[in-house]
Amino acid sequence: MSSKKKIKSAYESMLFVWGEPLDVKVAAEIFNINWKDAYDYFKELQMEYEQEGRGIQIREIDKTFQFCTNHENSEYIERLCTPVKVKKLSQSALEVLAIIAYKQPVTRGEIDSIRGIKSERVIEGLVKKELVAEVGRSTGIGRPVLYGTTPVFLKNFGFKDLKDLPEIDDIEGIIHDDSESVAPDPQQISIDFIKS
Amino acid sequence: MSSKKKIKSAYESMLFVWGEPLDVKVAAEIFNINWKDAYDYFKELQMEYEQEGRGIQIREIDKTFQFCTNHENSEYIERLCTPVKVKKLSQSALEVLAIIAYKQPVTRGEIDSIRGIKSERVIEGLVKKELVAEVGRSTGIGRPVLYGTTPVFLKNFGFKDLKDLPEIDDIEGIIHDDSESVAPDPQQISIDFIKS
Amino acid sequence: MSYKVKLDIFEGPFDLLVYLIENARMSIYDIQISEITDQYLRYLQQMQSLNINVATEFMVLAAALIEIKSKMLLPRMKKDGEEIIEEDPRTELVQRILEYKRFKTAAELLEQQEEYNQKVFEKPKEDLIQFTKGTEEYLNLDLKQFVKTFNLFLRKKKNLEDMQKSYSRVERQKVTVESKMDHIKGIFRIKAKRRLDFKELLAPQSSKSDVVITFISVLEMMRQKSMTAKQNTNFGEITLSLKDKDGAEDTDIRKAVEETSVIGRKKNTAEGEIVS
Repeated sequence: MSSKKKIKSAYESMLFVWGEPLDVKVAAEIFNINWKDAYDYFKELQMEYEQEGRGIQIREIDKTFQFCTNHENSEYIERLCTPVKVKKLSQSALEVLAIIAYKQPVTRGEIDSIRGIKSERVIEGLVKKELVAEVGRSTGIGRPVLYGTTPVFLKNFGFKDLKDLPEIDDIEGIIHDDSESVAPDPQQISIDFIKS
Repeated sequence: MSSKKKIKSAYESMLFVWGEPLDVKVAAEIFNINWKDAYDYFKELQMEYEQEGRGIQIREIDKTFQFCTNHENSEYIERLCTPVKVKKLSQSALEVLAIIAYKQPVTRGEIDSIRGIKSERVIEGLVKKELVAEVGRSTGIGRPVLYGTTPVFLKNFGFKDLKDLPEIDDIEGIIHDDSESVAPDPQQISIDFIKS
Repeated sequence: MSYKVKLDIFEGPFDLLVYLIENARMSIYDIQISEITDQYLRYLQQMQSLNINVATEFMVLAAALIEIKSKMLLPRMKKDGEEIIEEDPRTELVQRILEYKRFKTAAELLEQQEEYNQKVFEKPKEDLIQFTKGTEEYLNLDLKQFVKTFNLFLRKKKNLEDMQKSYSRVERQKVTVESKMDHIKGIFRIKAKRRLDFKELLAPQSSKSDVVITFISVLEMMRQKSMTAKQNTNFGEITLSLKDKDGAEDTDIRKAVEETSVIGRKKNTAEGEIVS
């Protein structure tokens, strides 16, 4: 067996026993190969499983890889057993999560302002679920906490990384940066009611 | 995807989630196929994994099937699992190790005197871990054992030799043992007494 | 109206507003403010009549809508040089609604993705004990940790030694004031003068503590009346004169020095002195 094939086989074994997402760096160190090579091997494996329509698939989450089942088979798996499912998120939680995911890093004030309603409790819930986390502090007044999404978010939603987020038409064009905002025209009505 | 291929893919998913040996009869019932067909599908899968030298294999145990790792990879899985048992040195062990490293060769008495506490057991622990070793005997009274660091110590920190030890300011001024402490200059007067 | 059934499911004022606009099949870019404001207010009233606590945020948007509505009634032409610009009071509202809708869409996409991903299962970690060799230990030595620990130790040790040093100085203090006084007398003798400036008592590069102890010794000698001092101006030079009688009354001085030393020491020592 070629060295490459051997390593790939070993990676399959490791993914299997490990169960959880396996860090490419850790996997690379075990064979003393460089990170990029290890990453490529995982990608090759991923493609093989996908092309063959295997019941097991490999998913990538933020430079880690994990075995999981083919989603097409969920019906049969559920006939066999009742897997534990993560409770679905509420509408408000999804809204806040979407704002954080697309606009991160973002402060609570910005989230409140977009939704037109206070989101403190919803954010707390998302932090508890480890879908979002504090990622720093803004340089603005009061140095408010900045929120961003976590690897758990990527995993639970099946995203490889943040670039994998579905595109929303011209989302960037609509969101105007605070720094760019011009002094308001006195004729224009402000509905910045959340700021209080 | 053909029906057969679909069933085989589902069986892979089921084996994966189930973990334990999966009864062929149960698997057959889920697709309403007869036992023999289900058994053949499992055997086909088993052969595919085996022929491709996959890291995951399927083993048969008395009309049940189960995923397991390829035994050829156990060495790598062990490597993956080994760092789980990482041990760290205690504060006192690090202290003694540092004194030995910077002051070697050094006797236990000197170490005790520098630390102001008996270090016998800590030294024994370091000897056991092969980080320090006896390197000779002092010419002093009782000819006490002299300790020094080992190649294992150098390797662990990634030092080429002892010259690689990070420089620490004023180290000589501080880690002298008390027997060497100089009598204070009688000409120099302190008025610290006011404080008391 | 169909929105009655949706009473408690609005996530916020924008959510409600967007619903009303879409329900009325209005273009977001051409909101019939008057109509929408009425519907919005009616909705809030219904909520209140059902004793549903209406969040203040809903009220704030209501106020904003009413304001826009009134502005719509005013002439909206503004002359800017030659050009006549038409201003639309709805502009900012539209922007806010559009932004909100983007994230609403994003939330829906996330929901679909969540649903899809719920069909994907992972397996738990295997029991790894079979792969771990019980006897093997991997020692993780971190150089940073090593240096940090050692530095901490060194600092602690240094502090301790400094403390011990100052403690032993307290013990020696009695000797030093005394020897300093002898030293001062010696200087007078060597220079063969009755008067000396204070600075003449000091070595060329005296430490601060030496200056202070010399000064204390001078004060002590003055107290014993073996010396007088004169200073003409504030912070000016101090001129010292040594009196004749000293030397003959050496024992007297010694006794006085012992008394002085009591000042700087613990009280119980002082009591000991009194007893003796």
